Amino acid sequence: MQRIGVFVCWCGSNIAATVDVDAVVEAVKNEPGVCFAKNYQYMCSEAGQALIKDAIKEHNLTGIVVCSCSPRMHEATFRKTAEQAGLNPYMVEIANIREHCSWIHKDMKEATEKAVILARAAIAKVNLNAPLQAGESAVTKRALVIGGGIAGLQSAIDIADAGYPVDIVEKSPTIGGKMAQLDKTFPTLDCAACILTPKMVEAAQHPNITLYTYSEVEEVKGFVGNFNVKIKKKARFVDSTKCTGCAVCTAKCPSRKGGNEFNCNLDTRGAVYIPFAQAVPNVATIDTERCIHFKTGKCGICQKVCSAGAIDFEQKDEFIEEKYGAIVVATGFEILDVTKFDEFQYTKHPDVVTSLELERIMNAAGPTKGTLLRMSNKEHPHDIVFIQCVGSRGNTCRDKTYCSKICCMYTAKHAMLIREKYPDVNVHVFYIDVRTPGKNFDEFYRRAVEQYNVDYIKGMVGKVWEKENGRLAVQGVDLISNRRIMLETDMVVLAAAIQPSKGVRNIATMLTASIDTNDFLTEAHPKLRPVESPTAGVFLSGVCQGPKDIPETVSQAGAAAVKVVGLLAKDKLVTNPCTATPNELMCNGCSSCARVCPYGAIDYVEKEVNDHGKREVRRLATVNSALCQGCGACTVACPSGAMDLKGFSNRQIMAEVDAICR
Amino acid sequence: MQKTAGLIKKRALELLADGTVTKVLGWEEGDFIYDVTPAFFDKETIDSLVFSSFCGSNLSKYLIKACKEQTEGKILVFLKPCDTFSFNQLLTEHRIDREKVYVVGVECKGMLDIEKIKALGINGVTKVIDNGESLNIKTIYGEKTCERSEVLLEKCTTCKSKELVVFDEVLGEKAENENSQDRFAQVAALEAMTTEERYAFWQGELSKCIRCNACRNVCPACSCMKCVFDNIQSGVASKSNADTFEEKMFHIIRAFHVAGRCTDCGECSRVCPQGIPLHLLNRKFIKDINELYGDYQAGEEAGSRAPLVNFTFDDAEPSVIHERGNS
Amino acid sequence: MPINENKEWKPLIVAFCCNWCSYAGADLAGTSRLSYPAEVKIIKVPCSCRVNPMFILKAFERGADGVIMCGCHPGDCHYSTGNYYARRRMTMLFSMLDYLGIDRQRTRVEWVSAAEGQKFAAVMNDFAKTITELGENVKLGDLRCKKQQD
Amino acid sequence: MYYIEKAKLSELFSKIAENRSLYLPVKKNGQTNFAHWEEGTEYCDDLKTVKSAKDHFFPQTESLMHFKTEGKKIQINQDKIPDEKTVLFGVRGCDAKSFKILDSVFMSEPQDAFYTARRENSVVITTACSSPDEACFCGVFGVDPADPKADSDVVTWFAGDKLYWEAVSEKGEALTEEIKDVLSSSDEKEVEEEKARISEITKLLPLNNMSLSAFGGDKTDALFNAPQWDKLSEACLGCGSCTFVCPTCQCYDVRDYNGANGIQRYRCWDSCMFSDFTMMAHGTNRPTQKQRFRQRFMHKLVYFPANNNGEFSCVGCGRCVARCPISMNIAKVIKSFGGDK
Repeated sequence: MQRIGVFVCWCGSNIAATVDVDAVVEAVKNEPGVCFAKNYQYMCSEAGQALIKDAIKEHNLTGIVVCSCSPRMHEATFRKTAEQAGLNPYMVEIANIREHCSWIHKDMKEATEKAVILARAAIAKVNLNAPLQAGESAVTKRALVIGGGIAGLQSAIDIADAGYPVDIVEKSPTIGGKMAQLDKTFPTLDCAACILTPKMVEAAQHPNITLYTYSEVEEVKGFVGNFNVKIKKKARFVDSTKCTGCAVCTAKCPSRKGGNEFNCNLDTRGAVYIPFAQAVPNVATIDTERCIHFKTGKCGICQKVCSAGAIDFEQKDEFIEEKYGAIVVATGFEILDVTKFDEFQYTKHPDVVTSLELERIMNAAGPTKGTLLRMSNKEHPHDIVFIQCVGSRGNTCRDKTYCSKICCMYTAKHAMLIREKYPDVNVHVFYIDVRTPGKNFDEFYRRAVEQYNVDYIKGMVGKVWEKENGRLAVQGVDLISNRRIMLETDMVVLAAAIQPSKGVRNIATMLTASIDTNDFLTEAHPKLRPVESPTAGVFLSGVCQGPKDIPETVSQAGAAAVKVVGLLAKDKLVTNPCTATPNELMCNGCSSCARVCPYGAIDYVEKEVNDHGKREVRRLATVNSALCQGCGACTVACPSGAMDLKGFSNRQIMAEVDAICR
Repeated sequence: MQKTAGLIKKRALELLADGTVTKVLGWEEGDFIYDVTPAFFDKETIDSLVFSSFCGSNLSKYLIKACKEQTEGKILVFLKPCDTFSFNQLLTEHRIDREKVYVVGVECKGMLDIEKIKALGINGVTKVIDNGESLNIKTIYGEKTCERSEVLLEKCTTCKSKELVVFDEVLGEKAENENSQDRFAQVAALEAMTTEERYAFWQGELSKCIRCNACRNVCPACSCMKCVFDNIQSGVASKSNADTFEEKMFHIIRAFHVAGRCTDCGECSRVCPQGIPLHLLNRKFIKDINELYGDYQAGEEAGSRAPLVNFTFDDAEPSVIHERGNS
Repeated sequence: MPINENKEWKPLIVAFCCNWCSYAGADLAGTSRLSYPAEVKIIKVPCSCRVNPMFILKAFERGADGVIMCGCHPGDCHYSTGNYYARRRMTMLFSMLDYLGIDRQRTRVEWVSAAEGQKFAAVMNDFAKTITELGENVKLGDLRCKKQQD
Repeated sequence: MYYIEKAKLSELFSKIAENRSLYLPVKKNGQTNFAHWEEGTEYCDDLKTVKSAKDHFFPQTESLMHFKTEGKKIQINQDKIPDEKTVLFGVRGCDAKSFKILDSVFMSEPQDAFYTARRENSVVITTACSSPDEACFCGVFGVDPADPKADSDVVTWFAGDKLYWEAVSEKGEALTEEIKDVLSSSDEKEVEEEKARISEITKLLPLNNMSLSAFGGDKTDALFNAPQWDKLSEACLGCGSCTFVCPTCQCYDVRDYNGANGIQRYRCWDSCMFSDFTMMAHGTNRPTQKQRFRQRFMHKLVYFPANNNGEFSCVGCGRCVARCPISMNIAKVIKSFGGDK
């Protein structure tokens, strides 16, 4: 029989205002096993914890129940408290009488009754708890960064600087990510390439960093400290050790019809290509879908012109398997497909562009060599209309519900740059709200309005159509003057929402990291653990976690790196003691459990057992407790109930059911 | 039938004699023709090995224990087509050792049910002669006849297959599976009822349960070292049903535990002393699995992955239960 | 429990919630002060795949009027595949209960993420309403667990 | 000797049911079993009920007492001893004999209050077994299916279009007195003819001539280690169907059920064939199915007679022969020890 102490927290008035804490104490005193019960204002406070420790010692408690806030909040706190008083930390159960009771019920009688029942369930469970010992596992001192944009690069460089080897896996032929496509950055207006390319080079040359570009993560197994990752290095059909990046092949390639992704398909590139001049690695890649050789077996011009003999049509995908202790996800974002927003004529009129396309148009390496031109006739525009929140902050199925965060600032940047360079161009911005929280952000925006006379119109655009003169008509509302307005313009720029990269879902599944309904990766805690995923050993960097600008991305990348370094600095990790464990005498050896185990933690051995004096060799399941994460899938797959989960055993859960249904 | 019986005995003798097998698992004759008992035979006892239209019992489960005890040589087992599915399923679950068993598949045209004969009012049965189409029945009250098709075991009226899915050799003449009725017709009929009608039906049937555990103990899928219902630690252990809930609990959990593993051998219904149509529980799961997750026949292929230890990303949501049905 | 004259009958509802999504969703409902009936009592399990059909039947045995299981959305399972197995298991179990003539509305599965406090409260309100309308569960419970009338 | 026309049976039943609860064979869901008679219930003349009549005195489960906790105090409430006045109609001779065997278990000291009360409150009306089955062997245990006077209060015969009625005990006389209005007096001619007919049939029963010479209270040493048990038990599934349909099996388990109303202590049938029978902390004392199988038959044919003046604990009703999933039964056991000689 356990000796159980029950500690009821008032949480100030958070609990005590709705739950009669005295009544709860009285009610639980007669529960089986309970030999001490007390309430206190703040159990999590030093004094509250001291109260628990004293009670444990004084009453020789073997288990405690704390009726308080969610276990997600303070379970760890009270486990530590118990441990300090000499009690096994797994002899602690929390009855969640705040989030699940006092905060959602108003009637005191009702809430008190429920609190008593929740306490009873926790008591029933703790009656069956057994001390658990956490195991240990080694840490592989190597990190993997998925994504080679600014987020991934910064995390990798910081980890590498701390002395740990890092591998970056980037799916495209070069690192650099979206930032490489940007022209200038707000609010300082410095050139994106100027600040990014040194980082790219630094990563490439860092002795602790290995780049796997044009590569993808194929498979992730294992767990924190011990991930086994399979990386696919896609065939470039160019030997990167020989290629000098001279770009002769890319110039001579006769297949030139396909769009150039780097320039948002506003111009074209060859089938063999280097995405942009500063690409790292500066190595050509053959796009087999466009290459004449791959389609017809003929051509081969690139092979002929390559003096380094780097072209290799026979190259195969290569697979690399590597062990990592930690993984940083920095998969970034992409622009929302705006074809669904056809009231803005995006698919019909070339002068309707997204902001990223405008970024390329304004860039010296872009399709117009940096001159602002209408894409329809390559003429100088006189009026430009910006439409904000396209696909952001909406509530229809084509919209994202969230604010993409960066659009207000980059639109101000675009407007300002255009007015600076081409003072003759009139710039109008249709906005819902202008959001500028950030250092020097509001000043930047006000400069656009006040100094550059950008016409900000509060209101949304209803539709855009092409006029007979080839210009565009924009119909919108000005909510301030409360009138409909009609503008004639040469270009329309859509501030399209940003969304997580498509591949993130697949990566999240492989990593068993959770994603939210918008496919952003979920952090372990929105406030207190913002760069960790709930899956131990997986960290988040950049926009894959939520919209953010470059400085925020870089700081999060650094934070993620610190977390990784903190993890890799450990020699041993404490493993979750709530693992599955088979009862040898009951195991049938049927393999059902192994089939549902997501971690491959279950193996079979032929072992002699002594079944009440009868000795025989049986096929038995064994659980590798370092691999087991304690999901419990096996426990239900097992018909005999031989497989049980420590800390959440069949009996414990059924005892809770019994206690609740009483 | 007579001919097959002769072949079986001859073959058993040959295989024992040439050392292919060291013992034989078959059926032993009883006092009446219908009361054959599963038994192991050796050279000395093989004389009492029989095969008749009353050899409905599925011998595969006996191999679990027999394989454990078999140290040298093989065990000869006679399996009817439906029994071979159970054998495969046991192989899948590593309960038996293929290397230790010599499977002689026996073709089958459906086994007979003495209960059905008696239900026709034919009492005092001492002998049944199977003429292939009709039966000559000797009783202490005189001679009677009946059609073979009238008195097939329930499981044989809805035979799932006449294919032997695993064997080392085959004896007898292959039968056609032509008269078999739709295996899921009874389940569908129940599904078509209203909730209240279904409740009344099952309440009536399950309340007959005396918890003798014959269904469980005969079931080749119910081969746990220790059943949850016998395990006082499991929280659901029970003996005789003290409440109608316990009947339901036992039968639901039993059906759930064998879901996706049950080969539909029909033994549960055959052995139930209370005549509860237990196969209709298992078949409901089989029907659901086929409809929701694609056709799957447990035991058809050794090593296949059972539907409940499998999934696809776009499986039906549990709310599908709310969406279908008529009431 | 028969309707007591001076006390309105209230159902007993057991909710099994996975630790990572639905329990956190319930926490969020609490943090957001979104109320749902006190009849709903939550039992935390590591993952929806930990929910054994025996637990659900046990709850009914003990007099629960409705049982709901909540887990991460398919694809979001913390253990990557747990809820896929849970989905098949619960579909099968609920189908069997329906087949035995137990009102199918007494059992439910909902996927609630950690961000869906609102959904959690809405689901519980709706489920409690459904169960209240259905009334006491007399078909699947052990009579010995019925509270005696005094 | 009295009689009543078969056509007027329901009059007899309602007369009996005036003051007592009447139980008789009724066909439901395709099976005949003893059931409570109410106006409109159809009597089934198939006397071979699936379950035996013992259920009436020794039900499958039975609540014994309740415990309730109040704070840290415990309150114990004894369950009420049954006081229903009952009549069992249509009991076969073999089943009637089983009551005597159960009596020697439950009504010897310490007396079982529940069983004794039910037994004392009931009147047993046997019916001569007009169509014995091939699996019947009650003769082996001294039961006369044609005239089962020995263990009943009233014996009845169906003959021609009449039911003949003869009280053979004080209880039977008293019941006859109560319901005499619906009965008419008769001679015994038709009954004698029926008895003779039944006796002729019993001679044809293939199992009815088995010899029990190998068994008896003094045969433990001779039989316990006999090699036959291996073969006999090898196919046994370890289910309890034989025990649960057996009219003389009387083992039960006592269990506690922790429900909302406190704890119920109840007893339920148990079977020595079950692997968890008499399970103890260290395990079970009969770990193999052979041991369990041997126990059941040794008990019926050796241990029970040893303690009960040579009375065997089997009545030859044939239910186990009909119900065993693998057709292993007491008849085969008796024969394998030379009983067919």
